[in-house]
Amino acid sequence: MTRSAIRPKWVLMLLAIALVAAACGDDDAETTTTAAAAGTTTVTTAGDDGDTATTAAPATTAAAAEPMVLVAAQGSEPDTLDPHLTSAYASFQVLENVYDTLVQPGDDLSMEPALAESWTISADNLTWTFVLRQGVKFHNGREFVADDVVFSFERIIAEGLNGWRFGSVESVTAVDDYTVDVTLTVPSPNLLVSVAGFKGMAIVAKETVEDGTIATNPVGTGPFRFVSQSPDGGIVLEANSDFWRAGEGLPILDGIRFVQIPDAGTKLTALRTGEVDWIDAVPPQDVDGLSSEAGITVGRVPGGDYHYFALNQNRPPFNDVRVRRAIATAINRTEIAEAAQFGAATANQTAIPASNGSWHLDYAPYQSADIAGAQALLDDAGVADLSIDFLVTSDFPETVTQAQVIAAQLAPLGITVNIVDVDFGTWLDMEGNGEFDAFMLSWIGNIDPDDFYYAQHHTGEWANFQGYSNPDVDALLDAARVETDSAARKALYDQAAAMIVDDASYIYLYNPDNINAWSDAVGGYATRGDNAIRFVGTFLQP
Amino acid sequence: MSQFLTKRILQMLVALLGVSIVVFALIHLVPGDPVRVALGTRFDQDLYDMLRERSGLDRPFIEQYFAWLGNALTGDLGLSFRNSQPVTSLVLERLPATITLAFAALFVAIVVALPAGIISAVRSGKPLDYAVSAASQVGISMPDFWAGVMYILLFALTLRWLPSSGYVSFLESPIEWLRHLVLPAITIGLISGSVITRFVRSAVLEALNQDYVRTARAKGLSEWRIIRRHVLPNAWIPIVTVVGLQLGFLMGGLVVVEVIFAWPGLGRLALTAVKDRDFTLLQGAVLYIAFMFLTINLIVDLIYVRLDPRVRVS
Amino acid sequence: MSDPILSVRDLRVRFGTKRGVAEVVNGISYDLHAGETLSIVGESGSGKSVSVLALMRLLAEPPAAIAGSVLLHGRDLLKASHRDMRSVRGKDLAMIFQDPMTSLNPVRTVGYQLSESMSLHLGLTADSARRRAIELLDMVGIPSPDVRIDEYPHQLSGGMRQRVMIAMGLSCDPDVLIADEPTTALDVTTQAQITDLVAELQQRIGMAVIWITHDLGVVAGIADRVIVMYGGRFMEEAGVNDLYAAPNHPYTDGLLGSLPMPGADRPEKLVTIPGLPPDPVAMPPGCPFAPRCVHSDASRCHIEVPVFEPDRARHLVACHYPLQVTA
Amino acid sequence: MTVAPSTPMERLPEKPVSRSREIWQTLIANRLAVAGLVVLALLVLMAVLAEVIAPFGINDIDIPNRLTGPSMSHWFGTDDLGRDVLSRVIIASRVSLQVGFIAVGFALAFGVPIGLVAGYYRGKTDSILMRLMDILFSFPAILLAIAILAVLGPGIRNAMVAIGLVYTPIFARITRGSVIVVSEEVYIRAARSLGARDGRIIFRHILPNVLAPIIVQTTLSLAFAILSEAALSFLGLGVQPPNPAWGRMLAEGRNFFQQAPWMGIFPGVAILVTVMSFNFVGDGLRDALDPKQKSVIESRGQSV
Repeated sequence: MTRSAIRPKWVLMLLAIALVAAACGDDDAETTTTAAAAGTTTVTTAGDDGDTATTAAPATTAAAAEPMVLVAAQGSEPDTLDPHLTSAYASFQVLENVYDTLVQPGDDLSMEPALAESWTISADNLTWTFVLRQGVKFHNGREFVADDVVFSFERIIAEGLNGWRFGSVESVTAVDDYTVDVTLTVPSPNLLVSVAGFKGMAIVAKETVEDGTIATNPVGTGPFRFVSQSPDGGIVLEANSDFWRAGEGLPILDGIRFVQIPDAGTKLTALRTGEVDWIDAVPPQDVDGLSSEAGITVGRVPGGDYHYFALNQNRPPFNDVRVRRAIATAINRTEIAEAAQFGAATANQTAIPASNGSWHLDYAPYQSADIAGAQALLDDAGVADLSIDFLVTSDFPETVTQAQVIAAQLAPLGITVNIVDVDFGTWLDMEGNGEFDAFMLSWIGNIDPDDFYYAQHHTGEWANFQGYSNPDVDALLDAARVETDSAARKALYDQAAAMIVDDASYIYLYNPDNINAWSDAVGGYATRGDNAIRFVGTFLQP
Repeated sequence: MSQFLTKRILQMLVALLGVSIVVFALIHLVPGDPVRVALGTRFDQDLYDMLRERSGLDRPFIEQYFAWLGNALTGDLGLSFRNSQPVTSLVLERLPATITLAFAALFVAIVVALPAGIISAVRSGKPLDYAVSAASQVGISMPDFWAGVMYILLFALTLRWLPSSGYVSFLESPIEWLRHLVLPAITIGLISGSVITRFVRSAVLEALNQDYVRTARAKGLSEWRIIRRHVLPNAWIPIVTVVGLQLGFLMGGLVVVEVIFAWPGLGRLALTAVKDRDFTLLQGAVLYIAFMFLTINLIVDLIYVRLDPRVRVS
Repeated sequence: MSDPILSVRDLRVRFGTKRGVAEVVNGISYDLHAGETLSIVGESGSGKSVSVLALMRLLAEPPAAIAGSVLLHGRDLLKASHRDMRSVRGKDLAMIFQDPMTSLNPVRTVGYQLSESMSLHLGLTADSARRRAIELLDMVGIPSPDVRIDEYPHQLSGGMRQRVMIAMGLSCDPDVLIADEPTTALDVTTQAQITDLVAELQQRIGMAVIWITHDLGVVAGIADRVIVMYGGRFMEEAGVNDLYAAPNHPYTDGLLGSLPMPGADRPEKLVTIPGLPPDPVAMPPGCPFAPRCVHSDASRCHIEVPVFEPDRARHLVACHYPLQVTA
Repeated sequence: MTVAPSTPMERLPEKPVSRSREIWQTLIANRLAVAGLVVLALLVLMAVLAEVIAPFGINDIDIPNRLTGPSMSHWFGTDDLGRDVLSRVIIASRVSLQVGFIAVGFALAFGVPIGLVAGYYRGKTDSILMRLMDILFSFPAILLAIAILAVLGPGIRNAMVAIGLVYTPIFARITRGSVIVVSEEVYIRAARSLGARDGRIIFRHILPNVLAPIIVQTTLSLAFAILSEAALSFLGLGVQPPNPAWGRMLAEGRNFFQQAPWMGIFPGVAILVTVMSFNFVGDGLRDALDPKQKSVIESRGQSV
């Protein structure tokens, strides 16, 4: 599964990215740049041509002749282009290249400067002061100032889907045009991730909100300017010549056209025929075949998502930890991952993948496929002839596959799994109403451990649909939220994570790889651990 | 005639009203609501309540319907829940693609079905008839998504003759428009054509067995002339009915094919609207689809009247 | 004596069926002369309709297999090409059918259907075909023909439709008009009108007519000669008066006996013939009527088929034991 | 042909062959129809005995042996979870046949009476019924099915109702269209003017004369109902996994078209064979039921 052979082409390309990144991460001491990228990123590629060391330079000259436009295929349609109101990954694929955040996850997912050049934290850890980059312009030509940060954050807090991320924020104030203070009620060590972890926290232009054009005509500060959107033409972006990294020759592309191809097979074909240059995902069963195809590069890195299922602790007998542990013991995670992801995943009994080096906990208390052990636990709990209504959704087909494998794995225990396969809208409703014995899904795009644990496992929190309540875990999660010392914080989360795993609040299965694929003509692009789609340094070779 | 038309148009409006009520009722009966889906897994009760109130979803069902209806009567189909765009413009920008595909598919279907069905009927019981029947059975048994995938793999991937997906407007490039249209149109067209073939064969066979065909033969007319002038004019009547039904089916049944060929049509829009529980959008999409269907129905009835003098007089 | 227009010799028609070969017409011969009206009488399944469809070559081959000869003006139609046959149909040989309701195309106007064969066989232009069509409609007694010509069959009554059929049959001045039970589907009054019409037109135009019917009562008013058909064979042939006066064949006698003839001597003596017509797939070896005939004997009737040669001057009977000596 | 001759000669006693026996005889004389009947009988037998025949269980997952081609142990190969495709095709026959029969039965049971009544009475009744049908029919079929299933909940029984409801208006329209034509026939007008009861006219005179198009539509719809199950399964609304249905298997197989074509081909062939059998039987039935084709000789004689 892991082809760790990193070919020269990739070393060069990563170096190029590192250089570009290093060039911008210029002065600030608190910035971590991408030097570690090659270390944490496993890239698989089979592109075979030796001609490589293409950097930004030749591409820029080529631009003079014919516009260098990347055609990128998305698997679903952006619902709205308003970054604060969408939860659609397809929207973020586009908006990633249009908007900026205050800071942003670098290639190793640590936060690096973006619209804020630097930041300082007050001694009491309750005030964060951001120094903004000067001379940055929105795509409409207006200069970006501190008021835009205040306006954007206040909008998110008031009506955005991500207002909860500002839970510890008391106020956001513009000290002057280039300084913003964020005042907190309690220390928040993960503030940067909370307020700038992804483009849902984008800094938008106030005037586009006021005239209502934000949903269809986004105006940001990012490398690409939105041009048009139409059912036949897709979404067209063009290079922002005033981009704040224009000095580094970025962006390199003259434009991007996002087209929407909902069928995964068709999307793959379109890449193979050269109709598109890049696709956002590859069906797991096609990854191996595609990797060995000439002319196509598969980018694959361990991702931060996790797949899990949870048993309804408000319903007996799943309120009995022995029953939950029995199920967690009986299943074979490796087989499940292999079945659903064809090896493009890593089995894991906890949430945070090993690739997330800073927060990963190596903890695997359950034996795999231990039927005898599981039977003993069930006998101990006095449970027999167990039947589980297992809620899955075809809108995420891997949940259906996994449920079938789990059903087979639990069969020796005499457990009947009734798979309830509904569309996602119904799934959400049933999950919200607690109409399940078990539900299965994945949780995506996390960086900070708070995102992995708090909402899901803290008593009474909004994502705690399984009804888990452990005062010790609550206390640990509360404490970790405000712990500013990284090592101490990690220790708290490790304890909490172990308890969550032991109690089988969630039964974690695996972390899937993030996979994109592109034609060999595409350079300067890498699949990221947080699944952000950044084309800022991307170019096309003739 | 104008009285007939007026009556039919009134009936159409009543049917559209019925459709809107059914859509409204169904979408409200379906578990989940647009806000719930928009929030996704990041559920938050306060936010949920706030968004529901803002979009008016917390009001009683009947009140919501009449509010919507009031606006609809003035031509305003409301705003999509998901992206606050006017439903009318969302639907209209997708309409050309769907109509293009539906008519192209019907064209393929008719071009295939008419000769095949007529030959099959005229050569009834002969090897050619069996060949046509076997081919149409395969066509009928073939799910559209399967056929579509096969064509893509064959014509787009292996032979590289045609693009695999997407839509180009005719105004932009007539050649590209056609190239993109071919595969999806053939996918549906051949399946519809298989169905129509059976009905054409049946209708022609039925007409061939009529006494007036014997009369025509007794006049010394050639077989070809008999088929053209006597058999087909009678066979048209059931054929037109089936073709009308098929076109109605095409209009709505495009969902799967639009997904496979990334065709930006109404079917896909409606599917998304169902998934998002975006009932204003669904309402708009379905109303347009229903409108097209009812219009086709009306046209079929008018053709009927044109074709069958018995209906014309009585 | 002139040569006959139509001379049928040993005409045989068989059908391949699932149950076996059906022998529907089993060697019939007759002559038809100009201006003559010949009536072929028989019950359903006697092969009378099939025999005329066969000579028009209107049966599909296969399943039908036709043998013998049909000489029209000395030319054998059974050997003619399809193209030649088409030029004969509607022009030299015209035919009208039993059910005027279904024999006219419901979606074509009367005028269209009338003009069709005229433009085909006579090469008339649309205008002149239309004028002649109106004349024809007038001739067959349809009131306001210039209006009716643009109407559709369903707008006409049954009798009117049959008049249209007759007009169609006459449109190209055929030598022979074959009328296959043209009055069966009509009510009694209309039946008489149509019969009279054909008789009158025949006088005027001078064509020969073959009138197929199961109704001996109709025959009396129109035919010159009558042929009685049973089981695919001719039983008896005679001038119409001879036949009525002195039926020689037991079958003919039975038919007349079962016929309620107004003004006849035996109005109340309704006799039905016991038994069933023969199964065409299993024809009896001898006389087809033998199984039902009270006069039949095992030695001859059940073995040997009685036959006669056509001779229009005589009263012919195919019976080993005819009822009376022929005149 | 439609008016009985009135002379006694024509009243010769008819052969004592009952109508149903005659239909049966005509039907079994049709070789294709017999072949169809035999295949359908075998399919039904297979569905009944599915568990006994199937060499493997439907949920015998074997990941290491996934996506293997047809072999001695797995005649139809294995699927993406290593399950035996042959066993799943066999067991799926149960669900697929059920879907076909019950969904189309539902549509027939509602659609035909509606069409008969609307076409016979015309006027207001017709308008109301057909507008109702228009409403049902002007929904895109799949969307209607999705909405119905979303309301009723997923599962095979609800899928059948949904598919049946979708097909109801088609039967109503086709029936109505034929009824209107037939009602114009003289014998119907005559029967009406003679004061025969409507029910009797509809069922004795009209229904037999409109059966042909209904039968053609029925056999077609059986095919489409089985395929609709595929489309619904494609959207996750049909049969609940791991229970297999041919449509669902096809939908799943599509994703493995290049790696394991047998995943889709075998259920596809099963659908094809079933659909063809239905159509053969339907064609045979239509010929047998058509009152215009009562006897072979007569029909042959006049078919020219």
